[in-house]
Amino acid sequence: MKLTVNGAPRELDDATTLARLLDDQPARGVAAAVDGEVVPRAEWAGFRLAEGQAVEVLTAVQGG
Amino acid sequence: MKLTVNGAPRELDDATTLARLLDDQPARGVAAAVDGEVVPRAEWAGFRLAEGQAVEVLTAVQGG
Amino acid sequence: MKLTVNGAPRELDDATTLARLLDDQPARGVAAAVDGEVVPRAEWAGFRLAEGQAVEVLTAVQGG
Amino acid sequence: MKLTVNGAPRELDDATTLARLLDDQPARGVAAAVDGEVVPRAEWAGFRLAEGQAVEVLTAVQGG
Amino acid sequence: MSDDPFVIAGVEFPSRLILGTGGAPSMRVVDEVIAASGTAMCTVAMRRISPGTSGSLIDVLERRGVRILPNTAGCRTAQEAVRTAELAREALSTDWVKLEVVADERTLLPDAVELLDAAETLVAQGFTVLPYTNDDPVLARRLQQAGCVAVMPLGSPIGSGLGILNPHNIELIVAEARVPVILDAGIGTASDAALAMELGCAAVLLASSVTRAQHPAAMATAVAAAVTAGRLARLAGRIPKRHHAQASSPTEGMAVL
Amino acid sequence: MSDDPFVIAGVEFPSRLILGTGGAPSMRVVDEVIAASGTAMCTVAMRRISPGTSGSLIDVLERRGVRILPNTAGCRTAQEAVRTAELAREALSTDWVKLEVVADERTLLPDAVELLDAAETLVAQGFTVLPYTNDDPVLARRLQQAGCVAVMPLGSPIGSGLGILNPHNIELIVAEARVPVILDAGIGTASDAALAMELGCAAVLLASSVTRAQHPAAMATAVAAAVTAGRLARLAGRIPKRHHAQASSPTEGMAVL
Amino acid sequence: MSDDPFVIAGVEFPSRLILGTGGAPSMRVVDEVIAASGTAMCTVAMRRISPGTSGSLIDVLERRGVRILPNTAGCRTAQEAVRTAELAREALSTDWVKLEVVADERTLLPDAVELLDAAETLVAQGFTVLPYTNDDPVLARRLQQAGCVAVMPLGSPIGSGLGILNPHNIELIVAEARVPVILDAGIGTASDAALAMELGCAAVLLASSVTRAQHPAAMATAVAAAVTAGRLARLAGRIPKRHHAQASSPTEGMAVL
Amino acid sequence: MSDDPFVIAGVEFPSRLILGTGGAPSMRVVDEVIAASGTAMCTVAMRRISPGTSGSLIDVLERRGVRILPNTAGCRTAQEAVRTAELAREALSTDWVKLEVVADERTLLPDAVELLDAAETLVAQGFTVLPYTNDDPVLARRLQQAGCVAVMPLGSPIGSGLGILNPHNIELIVAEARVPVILDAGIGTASDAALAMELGCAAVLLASSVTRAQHPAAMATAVAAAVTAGRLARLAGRIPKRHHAQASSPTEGMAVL
Repeated sequence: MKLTVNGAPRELDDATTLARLLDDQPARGVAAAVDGEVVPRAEWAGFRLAEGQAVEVLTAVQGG
Repeated sequence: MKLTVNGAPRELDDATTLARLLDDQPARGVAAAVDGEVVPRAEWAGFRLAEGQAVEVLTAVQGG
Repeated sequence: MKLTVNGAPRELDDATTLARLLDDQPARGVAAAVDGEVVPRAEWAGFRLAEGQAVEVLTAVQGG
Repeated sequence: MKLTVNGAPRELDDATTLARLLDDQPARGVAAAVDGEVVPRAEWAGFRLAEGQAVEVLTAVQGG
Repeated sequence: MSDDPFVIAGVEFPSRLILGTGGAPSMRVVDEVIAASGTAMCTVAMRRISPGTSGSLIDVLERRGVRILPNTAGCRTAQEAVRTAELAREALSTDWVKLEVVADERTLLPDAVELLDAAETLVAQGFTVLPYTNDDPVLARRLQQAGCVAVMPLGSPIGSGLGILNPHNIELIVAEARVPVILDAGIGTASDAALAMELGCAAVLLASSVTRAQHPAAMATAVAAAVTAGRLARLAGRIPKRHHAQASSPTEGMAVL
Repeated sequence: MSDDPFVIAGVEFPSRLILGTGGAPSMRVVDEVIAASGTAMCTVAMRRISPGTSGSLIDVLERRGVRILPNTAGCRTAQEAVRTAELAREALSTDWVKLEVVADERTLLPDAVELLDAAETLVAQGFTVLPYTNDDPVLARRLQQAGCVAVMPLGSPIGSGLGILNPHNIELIVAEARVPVILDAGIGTASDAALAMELGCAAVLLASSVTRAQHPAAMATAVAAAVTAGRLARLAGRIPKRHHAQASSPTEGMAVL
Repeated sequence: MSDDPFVIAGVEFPSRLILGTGGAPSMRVVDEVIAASGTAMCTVAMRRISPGTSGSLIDVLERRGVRILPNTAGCRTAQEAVRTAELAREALSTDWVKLEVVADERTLLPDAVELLDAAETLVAQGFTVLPYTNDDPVLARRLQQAGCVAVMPLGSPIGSGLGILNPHNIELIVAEARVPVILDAGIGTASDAALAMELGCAAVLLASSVTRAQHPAAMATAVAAAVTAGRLARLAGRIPKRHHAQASSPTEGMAVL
Repeated sequence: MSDDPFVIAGVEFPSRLILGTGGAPSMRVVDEVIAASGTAMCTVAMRRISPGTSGSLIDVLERRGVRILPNTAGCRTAQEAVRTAELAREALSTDWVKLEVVADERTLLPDAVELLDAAETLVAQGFTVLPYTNDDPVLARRLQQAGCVAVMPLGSPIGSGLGILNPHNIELIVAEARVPVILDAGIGTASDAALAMELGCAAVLLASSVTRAQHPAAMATAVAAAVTAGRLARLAGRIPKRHHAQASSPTEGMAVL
């Protein structure tokens, strides 16, 4: 299925979970939203992504 | 019937019209509102006041 | 004889008068000094210049 | 003899020395002038005051 | 330079000074300052009519041929301001309004939220809205987007005479404005009015600095001249500021004396 | 208000703006700015005559009927300044002189010691001395004691356009002056000129701000209006500055809407 | 004087300087300026994670033991800001947020309407909100009424280094504030930070003035000392401003020399 | 940064704050402010000794190990100042002197002519002269040429607390100074002291702002911190002032929310 991750198109196996998509992310300092809604880390494992969704994965960077 | 005119209580005959109440007002530079709603001068004659209404009669004064 | 006029060397006949030196100057708005001393216009005719003197001839120009 | 000390008239025995006049002064932080001239402390003992002289005795005080 | 019309909502005004009538000790002084200032538009407030109230103010303004601009001074909410504007329109037969929605009596500063709300409502009702605002460039932008025909930022609090406390903000407002920017409130004296125009304002609105001056008519003449001076200076293109000096007399041709 | 003569050394001037002719790109511009400014006195510098030098400057000034005030611009010592003044008196038949003795070409700031020395010498020789000075109230006082008929403190360095950097000093000078205080140097635009007058100066002397503006004649009109505005504002008695606001519309009589 | 705790929302901070980490050329510099400034709270921004992104920033902040204050920099609407705050809370396990809702990238000025909307929403969601606002006293008041635990008015535009353009507004905000007022944005150098504290601010938040200085660590030390100096000066009770001089040496006891 | 010695006439001082002892309500306060400020040099005045006069002031200064700098406060002529300096040298065994020659008691402004005259005389007599001067760059230059080891321009009148009225002049003085420039007089609070250092002054001399503050010791600590802050900020290289904003958070990497 096709999704958008941080603005870039991504091709993923159907029913990939958010945990799977983000398993290479650091254990902390990261948060994700799907179609604008925050998905708590605890729910990543059970959160199945669907065709056309937009995933945003953010972390803290230097800022004023 | 009892009304309030510019914040002061007034005792008026039943069914007094706005025109009657304001007949001593100058022909111009004055506007009136009943319970917050502006009543165009053209409608004063036909506008019957009712118990408890609040009439505000304004004019232009020096202002910054 | 050699003199300096407005900073430039000048060769003049001996005993040239200031009037002679300045005869091409406008009738007004001009003043002259010889070796720093002002020479009133009235005295130009009788003022004989001498070897080595420095003559300054000034006029009014735009100024703040 | 009559002198002025710090602006006030004083009656002193003739030929009083500056040292005598100032013997009650602290050993340090003080300087004196007679008629405007500073008299180094070393010279106080030998400095004979004369009729009409003005003696100024200064010290350090709080100042900006 | 010669042709420099001042236009608000399609109406051209011969003077870039708008005069508030408040604070004048008498109607005679109102009349004098209007004449001395050469203004073409004056503000008035709407208040409860009282037996004493003579219509003389309107008479004076009409005799002087100045446009009347009613304000909503004293209103604290959008609703009060809108209704006051409606009454003013009915009483004075004008849909122009100087919109004021202040937050409190001590600062008399505009309340951004209520002001914007009132502006949108009044524009929707067909009013020609000139809002008294603070010096926030963003609020000025939003008021224009709401359809206001001018923006009138303060220089400093009403009646304070503190002049223009933040020229930088006025410059930012002017830089992006698509409607006339009118400096409103805070002017204390002539140089403040001149500065406002030099910053690029299209006009100045003031009351207290003239009406409460020791000699109102003289000050009216003064600020009028200052507005003209500031506008001309803006158009004339001032010299740049230089850290060091630059001689205004020739440096060559010096005599040796 | 109507009667407010501006007098220097017994001579009354119809304008409180004194114009320097330096910096103007052409004699035509000199002519235009004199006309536009309405000035009654212009400064000129004394320089070596050159073949090219036409007498047209003096012609222009005389045609416009303005008084000519020669300066000693560029002089670094009292002696240079005194001799330059003597030559100016001989050339222009006037014993009035704008006395300038500057310390260097970068700042063009007055040298207090040489300036005072030159002033004393010139006054003793019968000159009518108008010294260009810094904004030191003490030097201004000494120049008056020396017999100068006016004191002309700078607002900021010549040609800098920085305006009046230290209004407090100008106020101190004005407060104790027994001769006219003329703000000389630093004016950049109209509001600066208005401020100078509001601080109590009797007049303003400027050159670069007008002659080097993008549109000299327009700026001349602007500063002239500003000088008038500032003078009138001074006489009109401005409102005091207040930390808080003061309503210009009545606080009573509000309708309940 | 000795006991002068700085408390936000019940949390006491040992330093009145809050440091933004933006603009630092390297993580090493971030580390150095935190150490040099002695700050106890630093802001961070939330951005899309990129392969390169190391978690080192958080590591540095945690090693230094400073509280992390995520901001919503770059957000233009209340919705964006609220969602960014939610993500920050999830990522950083903090419900504190420096709320920024700006109107455009050129001025980076707060949008009053969106800001207030976002503040109300976040407070309702249990966030501890510290809003970056303009210097409008009325908006500051509304933000407090909305439940913000501090108000953070700008001195001038972010990164401009123009200092505090309108001290009068900051004084008005401080005068009625019931929560800490933190001067945020515009600080250019140490004296600006000291002035902010003298005006009554409880703290100063700055980034560019330190991170973009030629020598960041030295400037961090400088502004930290300035904040301390300004706070102490505020508490010490400064002398009043006097128009005239007052001798600091005795006027009596002068010798006649 | 670490190595930034402050040296006057070959003598290095550990503090860039010079403290005047005038105005302190008691000797205990003098002692406290010296300790709190960390100053290494204090000024004293010379006055007629009176029976009451205890030597305690000198005792306090010596116990604190600060250098004593006698002044010639109150002197109106070069002769008075020279003789006062001679008496100070005799009484305090120092040839250092803070030279003050003021024109009057209301402004306490320096008299340029008498000051320069006195400076030349004292230098010729072997004194180490630190003149209190106005902010005229030309006079500052002449005082250096006369052999003064520092120049001490005022920020504003003594005891006025008006701060630095003309920063531009201080910058001009600093730009060409070959000796330390010490801001003397006018400091009202910490930010003024920081600004003086940022303008490039080598040190600050103040009295009233500390001794007459409501809490002298606290203000002494404050101004000392401000002097350090301002000096460090000067050396750290501040960011330039920008008309527009510059983001301190990344503009890229924004999420779409």
